[in-house]
Amino acid sequence: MDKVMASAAAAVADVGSGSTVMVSGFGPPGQPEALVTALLESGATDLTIINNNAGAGGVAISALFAAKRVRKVVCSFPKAIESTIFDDLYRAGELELELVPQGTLAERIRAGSAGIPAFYTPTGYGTQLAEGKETMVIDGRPCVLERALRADVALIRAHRADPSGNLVYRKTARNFGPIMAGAATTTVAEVGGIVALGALDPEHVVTPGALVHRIVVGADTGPTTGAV
Amino acid sequence: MDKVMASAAAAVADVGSGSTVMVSGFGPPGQPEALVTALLESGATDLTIINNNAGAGGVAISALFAAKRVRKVVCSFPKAIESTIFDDLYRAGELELELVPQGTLAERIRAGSAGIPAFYTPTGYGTQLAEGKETMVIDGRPCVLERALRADVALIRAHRADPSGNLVYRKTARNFGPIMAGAATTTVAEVGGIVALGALDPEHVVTPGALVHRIVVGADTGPTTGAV
Amino acid sequence: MTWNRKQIAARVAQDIPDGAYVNLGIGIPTMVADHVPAGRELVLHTENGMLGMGRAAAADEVDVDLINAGKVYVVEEPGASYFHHADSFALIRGGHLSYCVMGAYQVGQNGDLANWRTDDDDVIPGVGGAMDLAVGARHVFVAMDLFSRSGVCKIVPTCTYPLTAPGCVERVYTDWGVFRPLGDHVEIVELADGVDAAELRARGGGVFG
Amino acid sequence: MTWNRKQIAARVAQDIPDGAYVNLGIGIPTMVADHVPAGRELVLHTENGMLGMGRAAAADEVDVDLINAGKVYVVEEPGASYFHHADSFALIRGGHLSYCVMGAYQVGQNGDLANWRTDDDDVIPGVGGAMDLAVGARHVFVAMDLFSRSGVCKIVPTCTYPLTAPGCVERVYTDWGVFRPLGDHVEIVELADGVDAAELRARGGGVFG
Repeated sequence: MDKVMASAAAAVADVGSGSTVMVSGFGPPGQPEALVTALLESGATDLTIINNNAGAGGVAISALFAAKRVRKVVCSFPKAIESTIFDDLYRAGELELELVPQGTLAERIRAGSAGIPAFYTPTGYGTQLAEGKETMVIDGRPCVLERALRADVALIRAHRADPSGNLVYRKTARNFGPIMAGAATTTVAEVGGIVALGALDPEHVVTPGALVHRIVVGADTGPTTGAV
Repeated sequence: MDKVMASAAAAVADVGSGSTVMVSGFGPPGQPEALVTALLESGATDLTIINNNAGAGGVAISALFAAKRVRKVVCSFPKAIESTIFDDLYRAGELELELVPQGTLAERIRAGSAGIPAFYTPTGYGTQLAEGKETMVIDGRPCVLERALRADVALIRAHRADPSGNLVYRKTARNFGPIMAGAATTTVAEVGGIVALGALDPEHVVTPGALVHRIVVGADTGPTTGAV
Repeated sequence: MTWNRKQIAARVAQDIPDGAYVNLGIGIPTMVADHVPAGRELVLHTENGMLGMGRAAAADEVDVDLINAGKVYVVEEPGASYFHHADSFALIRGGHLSYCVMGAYQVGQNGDLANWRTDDDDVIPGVGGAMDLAVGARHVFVAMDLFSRSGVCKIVPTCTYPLTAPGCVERVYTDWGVFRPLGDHVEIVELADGVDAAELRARGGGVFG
Repeated sequence: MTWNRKQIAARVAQDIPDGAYVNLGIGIPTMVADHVPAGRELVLHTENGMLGMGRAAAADEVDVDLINAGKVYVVEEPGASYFHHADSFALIRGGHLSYCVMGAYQVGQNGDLANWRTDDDDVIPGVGGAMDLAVGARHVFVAMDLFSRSGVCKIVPTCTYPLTAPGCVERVYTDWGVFRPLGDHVEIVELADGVDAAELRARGGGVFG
């Protein structure tokens, strides 16, 4: 089984306009720059982007916003110190924003991959962000019902892959990659390098290959610690 | 921070009668034999045990059942080919059984550690095991509401620990350990050996030390693969 | 001539495509792994936390920490990975396994599956991961003998045993042939050579039309 | 004399016991790490997937894949670990962090916390992990200047800004001293040397009794 594709362009060629796209990353670490650049170049538009920072920290994703390819953003923190692209579009009414507490965002994505359609959390109860949501008091604690998030495609970044899609990550670049893997119909992983099947220690694999459909080689960010 | 205790007896000394106790393991791999033996020797009784197999595969946990220390079992598969202890007690009406589908059991335990008080799952809908439970149709799929499981103490088995409680596991002995860690007021890890702080690669730690309160050295089951 | 257990397993294996992620239950389903056609690669999942499970371990290969869900010592395939129980069932429930193959006590003509307890109250019930697999795997296959030891057809108009999951079974592979539950009846996909379709219909309580 | 930011951070650090797992927000909270009393060890958590976070990285120590939640390059402490975002917030929500220290726009006398948006609709709202930390950490401390730039007391009878979480704040560490929300009023735990309690009460809108 070899899931490695020749180019980022080929890996995102079937992402149509109107798609919902998960993009990993928290700040610069974990941004799949080559994949998002390819998505921009593909011309796909009217996209819904699920990403913690609405582009802060990622050069390519900011360009996607600037090119007005994004209709809606689901994120926890759209503010970017270094950029006013999001702010300008939002104020102009050209972007819809669904603001989600960061832990709820992560858990909703994890639920999407794990086949859990909804869960209760105390986070957000009694706040603006829970308005209109179902609530239940569980063991004396008021909670909010939150739905799983799924996407058409998840673009994630990892450190190394084997050809079957087993992934390992690097430091805080791990962030949303392992939970977005499998939360979309198609999961595409951009990695710093490919290793042979069997070269990853089965104990150290973070994302098993069953969750990854396509692999693309992008820039390498640094050395591997310990065994690969 | 050094969480290593002198003995298994000391690590379970405060587990009182009437406690709810999670015990890791699926078949023999992952059974914390030294801890369960110490629990038996402590004399604690009237226990509720949360364990996938109700003792199948673990010598010590079977002895706990045989000594009539268990009032209730929460598990997915109480049948043991090699033992009739559970069967005899159950038929005699001396044991209460809460049967839970294995994936729901794992997710309820994970929810207990993750602060998710309840979740919906399609598993079990329309079956005996969902009778009396709340249901909801989500995106056209009927689901059952399941509650988080928590315990007074979790007795888990890992391969190596550092003194701060970071854990790595070994092959399929990982099973319930990482999700029971943190799903109880007190988490006690039995390991095959202690390594120095800093000796575990931060990328390879499976259970971070924040989820582990006490460490005990038990038998070693085999060598470590890759970096420690 | 009805098919033997190996032939049933081989027939299942024919219908699982290259690159599939597969969970195999105990009994005939386990034997599917030994009959994968040449050139096809399946990746095996075991509920207790592994993808890339290999064959049963020889005596000198046994690792006490490496078993499958049937508690049999196994070996690793290249590209294997280990994960905890919640992640293992996230793979199942999240639809990331293409196929699971299970045994059954009864299959309804509507695809209902009953494979975790009978009506014998003397048997201690145990469900394991059957309910999760039945709702989670993208394709649920059953492999079993068509008739019970007492000669009763196990594909039934309506399951009388407690359900594992409603309407989940896509195909049933048996010693008599391959069947597909369609709701109001069961389609005969293929019969074992020399099996008598009339006898099948007569013994099938009307489910085969 | 009111306390400066370093003194506020040092006062917070005094109240966090040895062995605590701690999440520190941006601003004064971050400075708590630099004022831990000798002989005490705190393990720092950062939302973006790390326990055992160390200090800010020197120029020659920067690793492009290692930042904290404030997007500052940091280093690893011995015993560190990395995990994904859902596991990171499982630590928070599951009550496995002993303390979190955050800034605030307003704290209610009932412990309500408002620190993610004001009533200025021109500012794009962003919540980050504040709501998760406020309901999840076992002890929620706020560290801030007591008065806004325009001189308005930020400990208030009732929060007028949108809430982050109701009733979660245990203590408030400020340039004027340390305070404890008790519901119908706020207890003065300690005042900075030479601060005038009468002036504090006069400017506090009744919350300090």
